Amino acid sequence: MTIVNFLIGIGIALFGFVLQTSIGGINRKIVGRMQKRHGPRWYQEFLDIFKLLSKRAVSHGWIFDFGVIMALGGIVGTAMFMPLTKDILAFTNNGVNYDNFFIFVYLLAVGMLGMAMSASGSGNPWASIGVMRALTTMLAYEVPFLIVVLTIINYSGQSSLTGIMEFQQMAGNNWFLIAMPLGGIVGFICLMGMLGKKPFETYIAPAEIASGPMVEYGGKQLGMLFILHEISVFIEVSLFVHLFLGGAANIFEFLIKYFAVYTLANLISNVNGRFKIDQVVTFFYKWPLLMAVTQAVIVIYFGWVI
Amino acid sequence: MKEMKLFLGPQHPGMHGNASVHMFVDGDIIKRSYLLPGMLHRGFEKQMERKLWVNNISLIPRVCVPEPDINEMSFATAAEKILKLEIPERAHWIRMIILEFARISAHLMAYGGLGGPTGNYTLMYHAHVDRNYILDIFEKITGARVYHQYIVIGGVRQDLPEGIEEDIHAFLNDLESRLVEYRDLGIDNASIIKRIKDTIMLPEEVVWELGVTGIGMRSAVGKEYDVRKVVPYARYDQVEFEVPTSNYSDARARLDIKIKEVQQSINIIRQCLEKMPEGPVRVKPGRGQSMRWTVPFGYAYAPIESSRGEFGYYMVSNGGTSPWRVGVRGASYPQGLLGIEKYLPGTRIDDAALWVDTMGICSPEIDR
Amino acid sequence: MLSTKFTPKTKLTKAEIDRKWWEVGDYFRRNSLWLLMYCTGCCAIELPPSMTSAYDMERLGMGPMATPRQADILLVSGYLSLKTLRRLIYTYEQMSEPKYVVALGSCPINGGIYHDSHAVINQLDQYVPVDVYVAGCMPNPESVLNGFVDLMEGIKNKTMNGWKRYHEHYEWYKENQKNSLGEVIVHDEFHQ
Amino acid sequence: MTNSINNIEFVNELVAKTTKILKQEVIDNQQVAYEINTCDVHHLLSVLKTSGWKQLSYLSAVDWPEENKFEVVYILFNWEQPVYIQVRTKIDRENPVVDTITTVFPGAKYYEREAHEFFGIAFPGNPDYMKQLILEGWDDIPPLRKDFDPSAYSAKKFPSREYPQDYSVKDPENHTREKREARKVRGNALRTGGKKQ
Repeated sequence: MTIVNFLIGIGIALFGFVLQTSIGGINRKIVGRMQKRHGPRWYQEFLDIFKLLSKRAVSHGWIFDFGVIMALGGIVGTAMFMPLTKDILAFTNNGVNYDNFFIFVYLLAVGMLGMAMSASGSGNPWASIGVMRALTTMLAYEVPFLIVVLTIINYSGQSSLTGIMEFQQMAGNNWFLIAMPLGGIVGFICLMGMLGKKPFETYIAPAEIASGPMVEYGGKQLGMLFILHEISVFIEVSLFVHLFLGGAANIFEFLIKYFAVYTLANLISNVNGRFKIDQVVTFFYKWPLLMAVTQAVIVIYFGWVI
Repeated sequence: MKEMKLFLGPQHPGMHGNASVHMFVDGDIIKRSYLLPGMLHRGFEKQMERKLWVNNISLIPRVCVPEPDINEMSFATAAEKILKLEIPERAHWIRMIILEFARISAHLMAYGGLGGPTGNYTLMYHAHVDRNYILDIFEKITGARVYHQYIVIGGVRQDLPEGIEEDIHAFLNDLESRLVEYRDLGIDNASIIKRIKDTIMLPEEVVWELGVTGIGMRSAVGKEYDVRKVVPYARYDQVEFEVPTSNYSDARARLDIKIKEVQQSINIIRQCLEKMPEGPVRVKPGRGQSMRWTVPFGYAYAPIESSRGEFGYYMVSNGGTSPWRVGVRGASYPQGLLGIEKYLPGTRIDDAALWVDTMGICSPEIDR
Repeated sequence: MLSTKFTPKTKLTKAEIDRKWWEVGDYFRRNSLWLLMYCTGCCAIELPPSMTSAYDMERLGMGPMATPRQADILLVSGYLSLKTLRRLIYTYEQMSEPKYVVALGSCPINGGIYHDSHAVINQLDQYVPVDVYVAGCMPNPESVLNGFVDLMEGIKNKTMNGWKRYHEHYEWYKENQKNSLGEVIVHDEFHQ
Repeated sequence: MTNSINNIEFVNELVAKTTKILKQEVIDNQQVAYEINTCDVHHLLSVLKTSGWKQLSYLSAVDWPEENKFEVVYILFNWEQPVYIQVRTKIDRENPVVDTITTVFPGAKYYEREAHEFFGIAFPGNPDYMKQLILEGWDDIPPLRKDFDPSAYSAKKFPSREYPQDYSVKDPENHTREKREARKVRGNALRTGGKKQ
C-alpha cells in the first residue's frame, strides 16, 4: 500500500465519473432520437453538473450538508476499489487483489446512508417519503441479487471480482450471463432497480413525489449529488459487467460492454411506466426471487451449468 | 404514524395546470384531501358583462386553455338561441370539423399526459408531436395555433382555405395508423397496466352523486350519454358515429374510451368533409350598428360535449349591446372539487396525479 | 515593436479573479438552463410543444425541473392572479441564485386582455424583477425559444441581473407586494 | 329526437302538478324554463330528481339591481328524456337567503359556495358556504354584483405600467386616412413586385 495505490484509486473514480457522464449524455441523445427529436449535446451532463457547482447553495442545517459530503466520500471510496480490467485496479499487493465483492456491498451502504441522512435533514416531507421508498426498493432488489451473486461465488469458489473475471475468461469466455441464464436475467432486472430505471424509478418519481430525496437540493449540494449518482451508476454497471459478462481483458472491451449494458437498461427504461412502491416489492419478491433460488438450486445441488 | 400534510401543486410536475391538491397522508394512503382552486381566476364572468358581444369572442377562448373551441361554440350557440338565428348550412359543418379537431387535440394531450404520472415520457413526446400537427392545421384554417376566435355568432369567421382537405386527409390517415402505437405505449403496456387497471374507480352511484359527465359517466354507466347524441347541436344528427362506453370505470377503461373517441372523431371529420355543402359561412347577427348590435331579452343554456364532459354557457341578455350575465359550467367542476374532497381519500399518493389526470380535470374552467 | 514576451506580468486582484471565475460560471449557466414548470397561466399550453419533439428545447440544454430549488429560470407563463402571485413570490424566494425570470405573454407586461380585471395584476416587475419578456397572446414556440436565446445572450453580456436587483431594492419590492396583496402570507381554510 | 315535444309536455304537466308556476318559457325543443316561488324550489327539485332529472348541470345567480332582486338559477338534466330544465327564482337583494339544495343534489355544495362568494347569497344548511373558495383575502363587495366596478378596483390596487410616450390615437379622422393610404402604397408595392412606379 503506497500513495501510488491511492492515486490510482482516485484516478479510477475520476475515470468512472467522466465515463459515466459522457455515456449518460450520449444516451440522452439516443433516447432523444427514439422520441423523434434531436436531443441535447453529448456533453450536456458535464455542463449541468458544473453549472450546479457554480450556483449558490441553500443550507438546511449541518446534517443536510454533512450528509451529502459523507455520501460523496463513501461513493468515491467505493469506486476506488473497482477494477476496470483484470490488470487495472488500485489496491493490489503481491498478487492479492483487494476487490472482494463484499467491500462494495458494505461501502455502497455508506453512500446510501449519507444520502438518506441528508435528505431527511432537509425536513421536507416529500424527501422523507422518497428516502423511505429508496430504502424499501433497496431491500427489494438486494435479496434476489445477493442470492445470484452468492451462487456465482459458490460456483467459482472466490469472491474477488478479478478472480471471478478470470474464472469466466479461462473457460473460453463462458460468461455467467450465458452459463446461468436465469441468474443473468435476475441480475439485469436487479441492475435496473439499482440504477433507478423506469419500472423501478419509484423513489425519484417527479410527477408523484417531486423527485423524492432530491426535492430540497439545489446548487452545490445537487451538483455533488449528481456526481455521486454518476459514480454509483459506474460502480453498479461495472459490477454487472464483471460478474455476468466476463469482465474485460483490456479497457476497450470494458468500454464496449459497459456502453451496451447501460444503453440497453436506458432503452428499456424509456418505454415503460413506473410501478407503485408496493408493486416494486411484490415484483422483486415474486419472479426474480423464485428464479434466483431456482438458479441457485440448479447450480449448487445439480451442478448444471451451460 | 402521524398524519402528514402534502401539497400536490400548484407548482408540481404531476399537476396539470395551476391548482393545488392538499392531501393529509398517513403512510402512503391519503386520508383527507381538498382542491384549492382560484389560482387561475380572472373574473371572466364579470369581464364578459363589460364587453360588447363582438369583443367577447376574443375573450371566451381563454376560459379553457387545452380546448378553446368549445367555448366559442357554446357562446355562439347560446347567443344564437336567444337571437333565434339560423346560420348557414356550411358553417355548421365547418364548426363540426373544428370541434372534432379540438377534441382529438385535447384527447391526445390528456392521453399523452398519462406519460407524466406514470413516467413513460416517450408516450408524451409522441402524442405531442401529433398534437402539433393539429395545431398546424388550425393555423392554416384560422390563422392561430391555440386561440382561434373562429366560431363567431352567426357562423364562422371565414371559409376553409383551398386545398386544406388534402392536408386533413393526410393527417387523419397518419394518425389513424398510429393509434395502435399509442395503445402499445400506453394502456396496453405491461408496466402501465399495473398502474391503471382496477384502480381509480368511478362507480355509477358516485357519478350520479357528483354529477360527473362525459367519459367518466359513459365509462361507468354504460349508456350512450353523449350530448352530441342526446341533444344534438350543429349537424351531429346527420353524421354517423358511435359513442364508446363501458360498464366498469377504472383508469384504463377511461383511457381506452379516449382512444376510441379519437377514432370516432376521425370518422366524423371524414364524413364532414364529404357531406359539406357549398355556400356562405356567416350571417350578420342582431340589429344595430356594425359592432354595437344588440341581442334581445332572453335566457339560454347551451350545452356542448367537450372532451371532459358537458360544457355549457348560461347566458342572460337584457337587450343590450353586451351580455347581462354569462355563467360558465365547467365540465370538470363536479369531479374537480367535490370529487377530490370525497373520493380521492383512500387512494395512495402515487395515484393522486393519475386521478387528476384520468378524471380530466381542467383547472382554468373551474376557476374562470 | 514591443514584444509581448517581455511585458511585465501584473498580478490579478481578487476582484478580477472573481470576475474571471464568474465568466466561466456564466458559460455553464447559459448552456444549461433549467426551467421551473410553474404553469401560471394560459401561455403554459405552448410550452409542451416547445419542450417536446416538435421544437425540442433540450437542444439548447434546457429542461423542466421538478422543484424550485433545482431550477434556474422561473417561467411566468401568462397572467397572474393575486392568489398565484402569492405562491410565485414564495417560489421565487426559494430558488437558489443566480436565478432568472422569464415572463411569457402580454399579461405580465401590462395586464393584456385582463387589464381591468379585479383578480389579475397588471405589471409583474413591480413585484419580482423580470429579465426577459416574450410578448404575444400567446407567443408561438418559436418566440418562446427566441426569448430563451435572448436570455442566454444576456447572461453572456452580464445584463441579466434581476436577482441582484431584488437584493438591492428588497424593501421596494416588499412594499409593492404588500400594497397589492394585503399580506404575503397565505391564510385560508387549508392552512390551519 | 322525435319525441322531444312530448317530453316538454310531460315536463310541463309534471311541474304544473307540483308547484305554482309564475312564468314559463320554452327556449327550444329541448329546453324549458320556469320561474317559481323561492319556498317551492326544494320541493320541485326533489320531485324532478325522483322523476329522472338526476343531474344538476349548473347553479348560479343573476343580479337585477333595478328590481332589487337576485335570480337564482338551477339547471337540471335528464339523460333518458333529454330536456334541460331551468328553474329560476327571485330573492331579495338586500337580504339574499336561499335554503341549500345539497340534501337533494350533493354536487351543489361547491356551486353554492361559489354563489356566496361572488354574489353574497347565503345558503343556510350548507355547512361550508361561508368559506372562501376562489378569491383569497377579498376586501370589497362580492365581485359579480352589478355595482362592483372591477376597473376601479384594478386601478386602486394594481399599479399600471406608465409609458414614456403616448401611442393612443388623438385624431381618428386623420389617422384612418393615413392608414388607408399606407395600405394602398403597400398593396401597390406588392402588386408590382416591390418596384416603385
